[in-house]
Amino acid sequence: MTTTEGPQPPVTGGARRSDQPVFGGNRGMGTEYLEITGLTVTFDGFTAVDGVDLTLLQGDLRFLIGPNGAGKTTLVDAVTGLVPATGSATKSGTELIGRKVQQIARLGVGRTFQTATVFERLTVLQNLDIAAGADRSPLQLLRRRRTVEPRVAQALETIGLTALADRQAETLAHGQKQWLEIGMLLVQNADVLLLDEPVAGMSHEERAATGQLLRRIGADRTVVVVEHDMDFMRDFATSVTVLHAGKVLAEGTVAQVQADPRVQEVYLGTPAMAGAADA
Amino acid sequence: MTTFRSAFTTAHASGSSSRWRAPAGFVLAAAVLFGLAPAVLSEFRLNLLAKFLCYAIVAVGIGLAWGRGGMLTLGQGVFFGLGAYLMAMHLKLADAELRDGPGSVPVFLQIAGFDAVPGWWAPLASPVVTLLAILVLPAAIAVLLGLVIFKRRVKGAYFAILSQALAAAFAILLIGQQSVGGSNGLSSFHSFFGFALNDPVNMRMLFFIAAGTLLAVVLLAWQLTRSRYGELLVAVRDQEERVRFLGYDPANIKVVAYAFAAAFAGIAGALFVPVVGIISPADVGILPSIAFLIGVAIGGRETLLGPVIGAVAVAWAQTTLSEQFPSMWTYAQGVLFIAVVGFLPGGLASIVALLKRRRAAVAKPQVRHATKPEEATA
Amino acid sequence: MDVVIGQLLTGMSTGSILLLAALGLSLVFGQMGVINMAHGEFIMAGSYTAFVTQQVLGTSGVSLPVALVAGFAVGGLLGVALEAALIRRLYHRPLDTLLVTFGVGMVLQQLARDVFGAPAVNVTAPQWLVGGVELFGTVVPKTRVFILVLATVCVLALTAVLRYTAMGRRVRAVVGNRDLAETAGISSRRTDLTTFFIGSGLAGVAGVALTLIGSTSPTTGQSYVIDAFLVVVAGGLGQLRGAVIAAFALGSLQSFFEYSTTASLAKVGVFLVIVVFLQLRPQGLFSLKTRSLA
Amino acid sequence: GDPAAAGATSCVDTLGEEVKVGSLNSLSGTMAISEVTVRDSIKLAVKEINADGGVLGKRLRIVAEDGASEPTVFAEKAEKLIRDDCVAAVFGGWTSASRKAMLPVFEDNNALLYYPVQYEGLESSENIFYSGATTNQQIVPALDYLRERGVRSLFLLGSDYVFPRTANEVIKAYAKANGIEIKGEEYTPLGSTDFSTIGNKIRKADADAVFNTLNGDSNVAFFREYSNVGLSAKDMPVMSVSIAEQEVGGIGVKNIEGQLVSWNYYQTLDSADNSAFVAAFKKEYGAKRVTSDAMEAAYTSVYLWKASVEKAKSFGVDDVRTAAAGVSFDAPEGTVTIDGENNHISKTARIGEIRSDGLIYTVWQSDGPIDPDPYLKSYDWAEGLAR
Amino acid sequence: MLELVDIHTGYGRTEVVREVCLEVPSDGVVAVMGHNGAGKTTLLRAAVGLLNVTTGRVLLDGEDLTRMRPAARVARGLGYVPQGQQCFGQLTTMENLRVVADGRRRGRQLIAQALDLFPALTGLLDRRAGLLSGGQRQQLAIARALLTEPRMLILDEPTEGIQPTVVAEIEQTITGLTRRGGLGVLMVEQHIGFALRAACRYYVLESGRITATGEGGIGAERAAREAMAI
Ligand SMILES: Nc1ncnc2c1ncn2[C@@H]1O[C@H](COP(=O)(O)OP(=O)(O)OP(=O)(O)O)[C@@H](O)[C@H]1O
Ligand SMILES: Nc1ncnc2c1ncn2[C@@H]1O[C@H](COP(=O)(O)OP(=O)(O)OP(=O)(O)O)[C@@H](O)[C@H]1O
Ligand SMILES: NC(N)=O
Ligand SMILES: [Mg+2]
Ligand SMILES: [Mg+2]
Repeated sequence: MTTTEGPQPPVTGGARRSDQPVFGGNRGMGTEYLEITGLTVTFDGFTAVDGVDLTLLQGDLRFLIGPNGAGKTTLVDAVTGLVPATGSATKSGTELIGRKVQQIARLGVGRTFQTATVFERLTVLQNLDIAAGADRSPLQLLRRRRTVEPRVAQALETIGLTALADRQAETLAHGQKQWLEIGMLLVQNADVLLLDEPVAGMSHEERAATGQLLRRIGADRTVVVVEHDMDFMRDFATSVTVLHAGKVLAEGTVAQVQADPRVQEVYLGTPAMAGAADA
Repeated sequence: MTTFRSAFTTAHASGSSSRWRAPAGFVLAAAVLFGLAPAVLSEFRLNLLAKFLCYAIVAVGIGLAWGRGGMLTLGQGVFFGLGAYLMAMHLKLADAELRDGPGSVPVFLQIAGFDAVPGWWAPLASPVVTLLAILVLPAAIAVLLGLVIFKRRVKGAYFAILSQALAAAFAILLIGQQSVGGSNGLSSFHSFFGFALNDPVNMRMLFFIAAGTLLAVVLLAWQLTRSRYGELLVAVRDQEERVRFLGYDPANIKVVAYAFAAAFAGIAGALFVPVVGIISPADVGILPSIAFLIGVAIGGRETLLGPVIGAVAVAWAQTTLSEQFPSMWTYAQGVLFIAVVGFLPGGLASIVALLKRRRAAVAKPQVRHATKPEEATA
Repeated sequence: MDVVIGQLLTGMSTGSILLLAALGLSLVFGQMGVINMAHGEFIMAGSYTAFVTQQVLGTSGVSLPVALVAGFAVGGLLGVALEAALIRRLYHRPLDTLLVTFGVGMVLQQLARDVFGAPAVNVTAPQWLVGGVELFGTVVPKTRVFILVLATVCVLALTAVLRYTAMGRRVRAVVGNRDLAETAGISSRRTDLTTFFIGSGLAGVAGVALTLIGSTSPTTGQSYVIDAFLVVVAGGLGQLRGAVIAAFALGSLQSFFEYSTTASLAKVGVFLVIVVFLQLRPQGLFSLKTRSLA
Repeated sequence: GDPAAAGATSCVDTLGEEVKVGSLNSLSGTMAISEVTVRDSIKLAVKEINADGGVLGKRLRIVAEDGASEPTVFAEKAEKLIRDDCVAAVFGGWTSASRKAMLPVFEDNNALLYYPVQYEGLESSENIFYSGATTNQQIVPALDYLRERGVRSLFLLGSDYVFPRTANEVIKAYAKANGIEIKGEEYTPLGSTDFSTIGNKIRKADADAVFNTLNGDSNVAFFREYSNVGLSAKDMPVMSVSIAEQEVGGIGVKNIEGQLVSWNYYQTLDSADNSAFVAAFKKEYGAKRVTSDAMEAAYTSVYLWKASVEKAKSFGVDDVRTAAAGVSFDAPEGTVTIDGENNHISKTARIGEIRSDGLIYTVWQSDGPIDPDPYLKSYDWAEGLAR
Repeated sequence: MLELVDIHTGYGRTEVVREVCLEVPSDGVVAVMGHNGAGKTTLLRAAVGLLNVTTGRVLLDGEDLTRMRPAARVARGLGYVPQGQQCFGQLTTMENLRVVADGRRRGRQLIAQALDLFPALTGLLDRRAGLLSGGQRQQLAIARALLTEPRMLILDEPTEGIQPTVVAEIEQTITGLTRRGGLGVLMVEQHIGFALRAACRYYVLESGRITATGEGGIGAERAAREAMAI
């Protein structure tokens, strides 16, 4: 099992095709991207997300970090239509804000939840098959699932749940459910993925495995990962955005962000402390 | 692997055991209905069975909407009533036409003080229009209602209670309408699309129609539940909001099941009228609507034939039990509800499933390996 | 004008009756999510308690107060029995409670028929509630005024309990997440029992009060339960203030509809209004959001 | 009905010692309250008949069925009684809905039903004998009486179902012809218990009297509201046609004392036949029990059937039907006679007043039995009511 | 001291935890580690009584808790923080605390202590817990557990979803409380660094069985990693 790798060397203006996510994306503005400008979410008086600007390019494995309550999940909620927001979030030019949840999903924006949510009473296979089917015609829907679609089989392999394909999801462990959720994103073939703490509750090795997986996925998709696990971030992030009190506090490569004293102050803690906490 | 599936979702899961259960049961049912029953039952009992089959048709729909879709509809009486009244009104007009020529006004209407057939049910003079209306109207109304309700994410208890209120309102409304017989409802039909209803041969034919319809409806429901749609429906039942993030609109998914349930109920109602010979508000209100549920709950709400068997069994029990000790029946009914729903939510079907699992468990104890997490960690 | 006032008073009165019938539900259904269809029969039990009390104490003035207490106890105990015997195993399947309790209702109703006989029995109102009082030119029966007062008292008491007592917090905690409550040291068993006792007790009280205006027969209560549920639904689950407002709104609606059309149409009208209303506010008048998808 | 129809072959077995008769009443559900009492008096009659030699020397055996307060069940059970049990006649039914549900069954199978309840009329069938009052034997006399008492305006209040609505059609026609003003007409859903609005309307309307066709429990709520808002028999009497002896208890005598009802029979009737009937009934079912109109009509209907059979000297449905015309019987309510025209019976109309003992006392009665006229043909004001 | 003796448990007929024996001293931290799906949560649920054991016993300072309902165990001094930031969503942050503190002497005091342990919560007292962020909920959950004045605290991935600075604080708190004595901690923690620094002993759980154990402390990390890597 490959584990720790050094931080990615920043490859600026990476317009070349690359099978690895890199800082600034490996495709440039040419293809899929998610652009957020002036995004604001207010809950009766309290502003959780406060005029956030973000540009996320394809092939960039972006980590979104920040203190508890900084607004990370809310940001994801807003982009996926779960909570009403002002400002704009466009995916390759199409406005997302104001659309219904299911419409946004159909536009290829997928997400996972901070506490894994899958269809407990269905089997792993059925979970994936449903995720794969949003674009099926009514007629297809009314027909029976005879074979396992290749992309579903593929996904099962990728998330390593092939052996548990016929297990009921409710019997999965926390971490297994999170993999299943990622799998659902894969078959859903969303090209913008927003993952809210995808490795919470995983052991170190599993984190590594998941990280590799994200990297593979991230190569030709736009992936945003919300995380608090700094080792994990160091190992896999190609770029990082730090949110604080609803605002963007810092943005850049892992190194840049880690060096930022404000980030250390509100989030990482003093280098000593952080170092200790991540030994 | 079957071992991991709880009895609730087996019916549509692709386990070999369940793959054959449904067709086998289906063939058996067909044999009983078309072979055994007509042979052994007296003319009267056969007609009784026909009535039960009507209930069974409603039950299949409820099994779909409630068992699979989680929509506890306490208002199926409305759709049952729609189908029934449509049919009844047609038969009334037809009878009048037979008696004294086209366009003539049924006697009960004259008595109620109408000198002409109310415009809104004149079209029902045509058999074709009637049949179409029976097939389309309940479903259409269900779609409208469903969209209105589900789009706004009214669900669970809210939906249940709304649907119940609906049934109540519908019954009250009917009672007020002298043009459809008020509280007396519509009765004394003499012919059914030209066939004399007091001719035993025709009553027998009615039985076969009912039986055929039931089988058709069951087949349809079977296809629905084992289709992808069926899985989706369960997903919506358990995690409606999550489904949105996969790009589906749960409302549309639910509405389909609801519409089918309504259509089934409507068809059942339409058959009920010639079989029983009367439809009155007493058959569409809150109590009958809930009575429909008993059979479904007992048979097993999430299985295919469970509701059918349950509905017939309950209706049969009612007729025979209430003959001996009427007040006992009320107790029996109540206790059935309590016992089955409270202690055996899977219904009788779950007992079967349980036994199956027992056997499976002894058969292959090594299934446990499936839980080995390492396998999972690729 | 006096028509308006008259109907307004009628609406208030009808509303207070609805409220009284719905109050227990707003606790058991609204807070605990248990759809107790036997609520109507608990009301009925309250009514018969009043009847029995009167058989014992005679038609003296004291029998009503005594009956109110007794009714609360009887209703409460029935509720406790129901919770311990059945509901306890159903908290994770709320819709099923509807069917089970419906069965319980059937049994209780038939039981009443066999014990007290099918024909309605008569509970005589105490002397001090006979006749009516003149209000703005319309006569309002004292009995209805009494019910209005009773309802108000019950609401205030219940609000106080839920809002300001530890018990209230416990109830809401247990309802929110049973396992978590247990592991936080809150005995969900005891809390559930208490909640059910109070909720069902209120049904009993309602039953006693209803003997003042309606008949006392095995089907008493059946006629109230659906309206009561509609009140809770329209008010928003777990929202006492919602239930209060909804009750009086529906009461007035009913009475004005009824005045301008007929009683039957009024009933239908009210149902339709509620359906439409839930379109505008699917979660009822008031509701608590959380971020969890469920 | 057409007796030639296939189902018509009656299977009544008259060879044995016994002949079976059916008793079909709701023993469960909402109507059980009323119909159980009817069942009791049918049993009483059969017991008496068997005690003195049965019918044509054969003992009667009752096959009892439960109508469960559901029209469809009535239809189903009726068919069972006729087809499976081969009964010679069926006694029972209460609501018009149940009767209408059974009618085709009896016609198609050419069997006999004896229906013992006052009803809205406008019906007659070769296979049904109506031993309860039709409108001209209950509603019309009540109106005549009120008119005599100087009532010039009425408020009509009824439960929302067929009987009250039809009854009120009759009343309105009568009122039109006799210069009585209808100040209001209200219907409440069966079982409704909130009469405050109705109360307001009635007081506003301020009619001379209220004509009440409410059914069952609604009466309780209504009369309480009525007395609580300070209305009473003095200033605005209420004439009821669905309240009999056994309902009075539930309403509470205090609330209804002095109010009027219209029936053909009361327990307090002073005649040898009635005293015997009441005594026998109380002996059989306990001194607390009261007798009422429908019960008496049911009791009477059994004897009318017996008389018809004996006149025909046959249990055959057709024979009995033809023999029935003109058959009469000295019933507790006085002598009644079957009208061959419409299979109803002639009955004496009686207006009663409810007294403090909870019983009803006759305050007026028609001179002699009134011939049944279900379609009100003989009243020209009823012209156009029934075409 | 908490003793888990030969615990077997699972769901339905699926045995998920087998033959687990472990002890937690009344003044030390014990860490349980393992891949996900190993059965860690299941084991803890059995320890607090949310899951019945098929065989085995749960002893707290010698007293047998095996047949008690969770509430009773908590009353006996067992505290529990479940996995996944669980809170009473409909109650405000303050109510979440009070509902536990209610009826305890020193209730107010306890709440005060909990709050200066998690200052982030003080600003959120009137917000319904259901609206809190994941990490805020997790902090609330730990605070709530401390309010039950436990002698033995059971934590299921306490630092999951919590920002590094706060993780450090939690670590200090836990070690602090235990060192001071009177509190033992049994915790499932994926954050090996943290786990081992805090723990005096660690156990590795593999598909429901304990496959390795050893002394805690920073030095143990390599050994532990190897034990888990198999
Ligand atoms: N519906 C809501 N109403 C009120 N406040 C809310 C609501 N949803 C979120 N908040 C508040 O908004 C802030 C941001 O929450 P959010 O979940 O986005 O934080 P986060 O960055 O995901 O934190 P964590 O890392 O702990 O998950 C929090 O203070 C939370 O309490
Ligand atoms: N409700 C359940 N029914 C059946 N099996 C279950 C259930 N919950 C968990 N399991 C199974 O039990 C095993 C252990 O699950 P558990 O949650 O204890 O793992 P864990 O070690 O806590 O994993 P994680 O670190 O991801 O939380 C897993 O294989 C899981 O599939
Ligand atoms: N026949 C009646 N009263 O319905
Ligand atoms: Mg978050
Ligand atoms: Mg776990």
